[in-house]
Amino acid sequence: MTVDNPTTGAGRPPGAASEPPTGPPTTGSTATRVLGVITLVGIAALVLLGVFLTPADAELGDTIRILYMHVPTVSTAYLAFVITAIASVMYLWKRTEFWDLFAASSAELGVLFFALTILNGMLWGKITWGVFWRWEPRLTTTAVLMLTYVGYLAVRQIPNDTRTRGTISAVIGIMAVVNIPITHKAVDWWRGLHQEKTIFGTVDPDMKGLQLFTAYLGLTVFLVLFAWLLIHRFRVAWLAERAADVGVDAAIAERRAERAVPSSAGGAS
Amino acid sequence: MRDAVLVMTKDLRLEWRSKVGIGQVLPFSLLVVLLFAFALDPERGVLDRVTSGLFWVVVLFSSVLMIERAFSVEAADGIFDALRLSGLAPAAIYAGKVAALAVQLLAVEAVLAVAVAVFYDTTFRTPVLTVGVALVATVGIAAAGAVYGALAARLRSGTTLLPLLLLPLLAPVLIGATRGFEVALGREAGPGWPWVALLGIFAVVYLTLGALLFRPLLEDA
Amino acid sequence: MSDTAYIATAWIATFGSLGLYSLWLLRRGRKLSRSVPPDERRWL
Amino acid sequence: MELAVHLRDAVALLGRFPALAGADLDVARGEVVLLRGPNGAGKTTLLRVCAGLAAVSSGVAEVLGVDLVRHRSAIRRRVGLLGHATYLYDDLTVTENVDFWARAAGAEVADGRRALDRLEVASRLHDLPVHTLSAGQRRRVSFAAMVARRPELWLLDEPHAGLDASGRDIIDGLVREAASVGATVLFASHELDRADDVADRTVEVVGGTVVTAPQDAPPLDAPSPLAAPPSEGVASDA
Repeated sequence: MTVDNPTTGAGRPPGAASEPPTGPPTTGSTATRVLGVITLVGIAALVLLGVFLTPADAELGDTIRILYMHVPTVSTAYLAFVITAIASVMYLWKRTEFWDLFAASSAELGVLFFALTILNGMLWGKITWGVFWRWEPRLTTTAVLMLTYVGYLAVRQIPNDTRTRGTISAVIGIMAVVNIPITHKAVDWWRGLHQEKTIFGTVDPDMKGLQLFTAYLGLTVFLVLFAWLLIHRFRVAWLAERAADVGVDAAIAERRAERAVPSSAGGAS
Repeated sequence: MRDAVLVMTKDLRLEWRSKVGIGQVLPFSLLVVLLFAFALDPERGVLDRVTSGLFWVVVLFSSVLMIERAFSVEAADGIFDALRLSGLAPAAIYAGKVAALAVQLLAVEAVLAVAVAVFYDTTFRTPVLTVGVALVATVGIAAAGAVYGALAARLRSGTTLLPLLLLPLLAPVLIGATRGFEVALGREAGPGWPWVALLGIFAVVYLTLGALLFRPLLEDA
Repeated sequence: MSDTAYIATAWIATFGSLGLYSLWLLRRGRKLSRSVPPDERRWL
Repeated sequence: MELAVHLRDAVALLGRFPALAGADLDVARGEVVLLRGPNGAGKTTLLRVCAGLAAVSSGVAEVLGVDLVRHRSAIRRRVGLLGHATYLYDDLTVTENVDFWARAAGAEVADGRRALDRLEVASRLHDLPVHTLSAGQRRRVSFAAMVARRPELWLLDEPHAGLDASGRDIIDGLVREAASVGATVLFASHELDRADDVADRTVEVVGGTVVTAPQDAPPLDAPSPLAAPPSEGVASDA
C-alpha cells in the first residue's frame, strides 16, 4: 500500500502531467473485482445455506436464520469503528490525508452496518418477543453507539478546511470508540445481569455441523464484503478530494496572475 | 499545574462576572424540574419513582448549556489564537477548563438536589453515596464535555452539534448516576458502589484521553 | 406477518440496502473519476 | 545575518482558496518590515503563517529557525500577533485580562502593568470590564497584553487602525524600541506616510505573493470592484 507523500495539506506540486486521461474510468481495479466476485459467491452460498438448507435451531427455531446474517453485521460494524479509531490515531500522528479519508470511509460503513444491525435486531425481536423494540442490552447499546458516530458523520459534512475537519474527526473517532466497552458494561448492568434470551449469543459452541459452518461462512463473507466496500468508499473519498483540488492549481495560477497586474484587478476579497 | 489553576480561576472569575451559570443555567434547570412535575402529575406517585433519572437528565442538559458557554467565550474575539500563542500547555488549559466546569456543575447540582428534595419530597438516605455518585459523574461529564466543547466551539453550527455529539457519549454516565442515586434514595437494594466504580472508570478514561487529545485540537483544529 | 415473512424481510432489507449502497458508490466513483486528471487516481 | 523569517514559494490554503500562492520573503533579526498591499492580497495570512497559526501546504517556511511545515506550534510561544480581534475576555477587567495573558506566558504580573502604563491606558479604566472600553482603548490593552509577553517576533496587522495620534506615536516608539533590542517586527498597514518612517524596508504583497517593491513605490490607487474568488464561498482575508 503506497503511503501518501509527507506533505500535510491537500496542495501538491503544481504542473501535474496533463496528458489525456488514460487512467481507469472507475474506482474499480483487479483487486476489487476479485473481492467483488468472492463476495457475491459468498452471499449466494450464505443465503442458500442460512435460509434454506440448514435445519431450524433446537432452541432458537427459525429465528437462527436471521442470526446467520445478524451476527456478522454487528461484528463488521464494530470492526469498522475499531479501524476508524486506529486510522484516527494514525492521522493525528502522521497528518496525511490518507489516514483521514480512511477513517471517514470506515466510519460511514460502520454506521451503515449499525443501522442494519438495529433493523435485523428489531425484526428478530418481533418474532421472539412479539414486539419490535425491547430495552434489551444489545439493541440499546447499538442504538446509543450509532448516535455517537452519526455525530462523527455530521461533523464531516460541515464545510471546513481539510486539516481542521481531519483533526476534529480524528478526536471524535477516538472518543467514541473508547465509549463502546463502557456503554456495553453500563447497559449490561442496567438491564441486570440475568441473561435473558439475547440475540447476540456468540456463535454458541453447541451449534454443530452445517449450522456452525454457516455461522463462520457468514462472518467471512461479511468481512470480504466490508473490505470491498471500504476500498471503494476510500477511493470515492480520495477522488472527491482530488476533484476539489483541481480548482486549487487554477486558483494559484490565477492568484499569481494578479501579481502581474497589481494596480488593476486588485486582490479578490 | 500552575497553568491549570490559572485557567480555572480565570474561568470561575469569568463566570462570577457574567453570572451566566447562576443567572441562566441554574434557573433553567429548576424550570425543567417544574416542567416535569407538570408533565407527570405529582398525585399519581409517578414522580418519586423517576426522581433520580429526572435529576440527571436535567443535569445533562444544564451541562450542555454550560459547556457551550464555557467554550464560546474562548472562541470569541480571536482568543483561541491567543491561547495557541500563549505558551500554556494544552493539557493545562484542558485541566483548568474541566475543573472550572466541574465546580460550576456541582453548584448547580447542589441547588437542584435541594429543589428536588423539596418539590418531590425525596430523602437522600445515604448522603455519602449521593455525594460520591454526584462527584464522580460530574467529573466524567466535565472531562468528556470539555473535549467536545472545544471542538464544537469553532465549528459554524457548533451549538446544535454539541448535544448530538456529547449526550450519546454520556449515556453510561446517565445510567450509572441514575442507578447510583436510586440506591442512595433507598429505592433499590444492592450495593451502590459498582455504579460509582463505573462512573469512576468513565471519568478517569476521559480525563486522560482529553488531556492527550487537547494538544492536536488546540494545535490546528 | 408470519415468522418466515420477517426472516425474508430481514435478508432482503439487509442485502438490498447493501446492494443499493454499493451501486451508489460505484456510480459516484465513475462520475468523480471523469473529473480528475489520470495521475491523480491512487489505488491501494 | 541570521534570518528571523525565511519563506520560499510558500503556499497557504484557506479551505481551497490559495491565500498565499507562493510567497518569498526574507526578514533579518531586528529588522522592521512594512507589508503593503491591497485588501485580500494575503497580508493577514502571511502574518498568521509566520505566527504558526496558518498551515503551509507547500514550499519552504522557517521562522526563528523553526521549520513551519513540520511542527509550526513550536514557535508560537516566541511570537506576538496583533490582529483585528482584541484577544481579550469581554467580561473580565483590563487588569485581569493583562494579568492572565502575562502569567500564561510565564511573565510577571508587573510586566503586564508596566506594559499598560507604557500604552498610557488611563488607570481609571483598569478595573472596568473590557466590553465597556472603546475600540481604541481595547486595542491598547491587547497591545499591552502582547508586549508583556516579550515576543521575539512581532506580527502586527494594521496596528494603527482605530488609534488616535498619541496612540500611534506610542506604538511606533514601542516598535523602534523592540527592534533596537533585537526583536523583529513585521507589520501590515495602510497608513503609508506614518509607517514608512518606522519601517526599515517596505515589501509589497499582491495576489498572495510578495513583490519586493522599491523603497519609494508609487502609492496604489483604489482597487476596482473585486472578482469573486474561485473557491466555494470561502471569503479570503483582508
